[in-house]
Amino acid sequence: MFDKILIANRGEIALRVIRACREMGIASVAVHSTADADAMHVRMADETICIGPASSTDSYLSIPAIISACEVTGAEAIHPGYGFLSENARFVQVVEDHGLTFIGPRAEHIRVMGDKISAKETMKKLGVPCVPGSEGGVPDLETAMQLGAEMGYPVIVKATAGGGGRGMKVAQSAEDMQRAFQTARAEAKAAFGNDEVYIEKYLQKPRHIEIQVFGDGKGNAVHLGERDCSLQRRHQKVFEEAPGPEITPENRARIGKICADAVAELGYAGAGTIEFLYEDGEFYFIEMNTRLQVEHPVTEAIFGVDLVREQIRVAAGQPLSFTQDDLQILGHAIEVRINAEKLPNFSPSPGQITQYHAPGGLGVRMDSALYQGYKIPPYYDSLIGKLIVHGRDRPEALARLHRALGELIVDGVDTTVPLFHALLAERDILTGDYNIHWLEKWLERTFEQG
Amino acid sequence: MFDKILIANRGEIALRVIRACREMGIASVAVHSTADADAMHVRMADETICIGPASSTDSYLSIPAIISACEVTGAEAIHPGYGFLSENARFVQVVEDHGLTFIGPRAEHIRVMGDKISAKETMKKLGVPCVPGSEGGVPDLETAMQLGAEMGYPVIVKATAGGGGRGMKVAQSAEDMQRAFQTARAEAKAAFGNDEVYIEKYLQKPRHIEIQVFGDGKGNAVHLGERDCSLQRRHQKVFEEAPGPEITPENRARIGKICADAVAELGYAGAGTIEFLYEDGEFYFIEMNTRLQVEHPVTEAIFGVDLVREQIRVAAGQPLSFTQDDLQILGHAIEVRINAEKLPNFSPSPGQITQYHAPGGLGVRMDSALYQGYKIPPYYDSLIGKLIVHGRDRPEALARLHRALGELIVDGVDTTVPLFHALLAERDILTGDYNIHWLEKWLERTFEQG
Amino acid sequence: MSNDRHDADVAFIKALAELLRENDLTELRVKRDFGEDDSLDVQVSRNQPVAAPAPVAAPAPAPVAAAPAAPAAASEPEMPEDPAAHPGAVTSPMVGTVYMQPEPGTPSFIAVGSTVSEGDTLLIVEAMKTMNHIPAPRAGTVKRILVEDGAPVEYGAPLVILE
Amino acid sequence: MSNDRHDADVAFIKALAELLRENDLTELRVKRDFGEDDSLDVQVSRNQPVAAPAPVAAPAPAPVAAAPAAPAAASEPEMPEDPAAHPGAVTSPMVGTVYMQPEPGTPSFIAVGSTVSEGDTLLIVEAMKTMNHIPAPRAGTVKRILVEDGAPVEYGAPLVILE
Repeated sequence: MFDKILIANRGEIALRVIRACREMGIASVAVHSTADADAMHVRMADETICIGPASSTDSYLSIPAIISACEVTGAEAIHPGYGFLSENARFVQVVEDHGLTFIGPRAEHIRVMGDKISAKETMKKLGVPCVPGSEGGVPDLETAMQLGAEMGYPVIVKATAGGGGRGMKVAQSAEDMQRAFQTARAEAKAAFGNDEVYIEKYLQKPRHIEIQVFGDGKGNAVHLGERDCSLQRRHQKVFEEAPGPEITPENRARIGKICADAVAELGYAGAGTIEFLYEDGEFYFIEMNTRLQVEHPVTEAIFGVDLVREQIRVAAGQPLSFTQDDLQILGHAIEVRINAEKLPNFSPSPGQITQYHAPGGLGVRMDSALYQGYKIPPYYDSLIGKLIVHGRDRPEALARLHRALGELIVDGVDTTVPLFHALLAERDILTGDYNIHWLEKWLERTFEQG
Repeated sequence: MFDKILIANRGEIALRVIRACREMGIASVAVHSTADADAMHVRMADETICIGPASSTDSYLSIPAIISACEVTGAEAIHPGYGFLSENARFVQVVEDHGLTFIGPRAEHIRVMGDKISAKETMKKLGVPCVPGSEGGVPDLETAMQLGAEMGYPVIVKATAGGGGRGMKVAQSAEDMQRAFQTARAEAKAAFGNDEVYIEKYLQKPRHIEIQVFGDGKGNAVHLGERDCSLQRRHQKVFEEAPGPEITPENRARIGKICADAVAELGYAGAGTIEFLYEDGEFYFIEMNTRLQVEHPVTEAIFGVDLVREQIRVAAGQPLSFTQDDLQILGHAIEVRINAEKLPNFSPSPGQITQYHAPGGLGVRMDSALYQGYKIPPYYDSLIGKLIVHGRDRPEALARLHRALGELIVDGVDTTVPLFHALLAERDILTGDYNIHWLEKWLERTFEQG
Repeated sequence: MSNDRHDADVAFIKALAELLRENDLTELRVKRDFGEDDSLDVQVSRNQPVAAPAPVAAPAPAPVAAAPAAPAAASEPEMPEDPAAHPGAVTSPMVGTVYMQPEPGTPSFIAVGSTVSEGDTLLIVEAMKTMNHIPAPRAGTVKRILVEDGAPVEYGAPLVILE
Repeated sequence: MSNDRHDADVAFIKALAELLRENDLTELRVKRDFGEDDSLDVQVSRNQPVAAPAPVAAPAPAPVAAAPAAPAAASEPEMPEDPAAHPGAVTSPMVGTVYMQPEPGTPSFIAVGSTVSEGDTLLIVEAMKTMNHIPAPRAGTVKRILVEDGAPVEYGAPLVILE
């Protein structure tokens, strides 16, 4: 096992890793920019080192600075957290070239999954379901009808040369196909001078469902069920839960096994997340994140495991500390992301925290780098805390979330807390009846009228 | 279900109850003394009412003040917390006479268990194991030998008229009995003018093991395993864990069933704790606490249930929300009591909290009524917080405790935190090899030499 | 002369510092001109409302307002004067319900302007079905009545101001 | 006369200093003009020691001292002067290891008292196996060398004072 780990990150995720290190008896090194000299991760680490100016390009994103910090402090391994250098294959290569260990997958897996096309091809080969499509141009209506029948309606006809919605038509049924196909072609011809179109399955109200996987790098892998992260604003997740309100045990077992098998086959090492669109019991691959996710605590809550500890174990060449059979879901967990942002526009709200009081009690976890008096610098992400609640079932978790949000005090800056108070008054949230479009529509409705 | 509950308590346990109320959608009324006007439970409740001066006799212990506070606020039920009026049978009677509901057992059960002799008699009748003894004077050596053989050595021979250690002799074995019996008699004669002696099983290094029980008041009951609370200083618990390091699943199932059956037979309602001395696989009844215990969160952690919610359900006439089969132990939990006390004498240390920062992250629960700037009044208990950690196993829980203690910041007053840092460096604590005498001896050793 | 001035200044600042400490203030700003207009400009701050984590009261799972949570601190409207601090205040010795008359339908014990002797009943506080007569602690005139018939009162709540 | 004033001022400042200590203040600001208008401007602050949650560094499960955790705040010994703030300080543009000589066994680039021209190498900071020559930003004399050969330096750490 490592004696010393350097954390190439800041904020709550740096704290998260320091906590795991401390519980494992591993010394931690916090790197920081000049703007973060007073940050909580700097206060909490065993060693700290300033690696550059406020700009993250020259500090948290600077590969030479981080490698050099490792050399200077004698750290043997680097935990990248999420964001910053966590999915940078070149960084992983440099880390390895310097005889250090990257706590995460191998560079090749990051590279393959970092490219949408190679990721999709790889997953398809591994048996992971993708959005069905024509794989190239569809020459005539007859082929189009045949494809429609195969993949099931609705389908979308898109211009191969297209973009921006033009030359894009939805066929709701076989009867509708002729109109859609011909209109799309005509529009494509007019807009792009090329009437070639292709066809894909059209998802109307999909959910964002992601499967947490873990590989040991030696051909073994498990899955830790799903998270439903459909509540997004501009592709930013704000509210995540596990298990997913609409996922049945059968669907979980089926897609989970597919994902775990794929990851095992790849020889993947460490934590990964395979993201899907989900509709009507079917999963459609979007992308794979080859790192720890912001929302990993909901998975930790329902399985009672420490994913960061597991990442470190695997990176050190140890086996996973659990088998698939050990992983039984217990209860329900929800995470909300507390951002220093001002509603309704979610504009960043940096500044000094004049008062901070974390919620406590049963089933409440607060991951935050805040403290009373801390000044949130304007240079980085606006995420200032994650409130995670765990209950025996979804209603209990919701009630606990409501209770804990009421206890939380973050004064001095605007936060997204009022958003969650408001969401908890929404019937769709209470019943779990939402999809990836829900939040945007709700925000529009709520703030346009207000 | 109740619409409004009054909490006849203060500090962290008042917060605990307010949290459960809030999660159940029940309004909470905090009562407080003039000294507690700024207390956290007052800030957190939906309604507050000042019921008397600083002295708890005239406030938190004043039955008329509390009943009157109920009448004035329209609260329908009273949660007593622990301490104060929680085991006062007369209070329960007055509450019921006023048409209010006491969230706890019936007055008769509190009365029976409040008296050591009636408690022991009742438990014996219900099949709960007590310390074996001669039940009165032992006339001669022959009877003594017979009793010794029955209950197993060592046994203790005690003067019936005795006290203070005189006329008290331990027989380690049958061979030793003659000496012990005769010496005890002679000493008893000389000291008290009465040579009658009785014999009891002698426990050398017992553990304090307590079984959490829950009755629905209608003849059904379950047990929630044990807590090991052997680490005590002057009969005050300081460190509690569940499950007990020495308790086997078989022993747990056996004593648990005995306790649940006893409580069911009594028709007991709500939470209760049956306390035992434990040695060599055997349990010996000490007393029953007819209320929620300070250390209930360790049980909540390993079973994933909310005991206060359950108390409220049962008081409202609802059934228990779990069956015995639902109650499966998951992992290991430890609680340490953070007191405002100065080591090594544990002298009370009231004063203002200049800085407070609760530990966070996975598996950490902080139940505390502290906040930055709060002034701990000198009138009440010195317990200012409970840090509870939960891990997959005991080593993980210990590592987490260590980590969380390092994160906790309570400045401005002395606390017992350094005690726990020191305990975590002790081999016996890490292996779980301790008994009810361990802490006192360790404190003597550590602070005498220092 | 300047010595006098210094001593006076020191005394003045000392008083301010004590004020600061005693009142948990974090800032006190005084601007004073000893000119012809002899002006004084005082600013008293309590920037760090340290003693006031006031969580949002939120009985779940009732609907929650979309509006931001009520500001935690500085929310208590400061009363222009605290009647309980009035030297003539008679406060409630118990929590209970106030009755102004001996029986429903009968006249009140007192009215504003009434003259009372020591020991005269001012009003009744009912607690646990017991009618507790609250006597005047001394003779005087009822200046203000601070509670209404049937109102609940806390321990220590001001009932009447007697002068 | 100005002597009197001076003595008085000293007494005044001494009194303020005592006030500061006795009342746990952190700031006291006095502005006074002894002109015709003789104005006074006082500011007294008492910052809560807000910005210092310094958790106990505690690598588990190593033995822990029985002694109370190190005081969280006010623990950093204040340097009499901060070399980084010195106007002549040359700071490290990167994190790395300092070497004073071009090669092991050769003389150091500089010594205290050396005169350097702009662009002369002062020392080397090694980062990622790369030897980065740190040039003098301007001509001057080396007043102090703040790092030792082989020592690790952070970004922004003062290396040399050049005057």
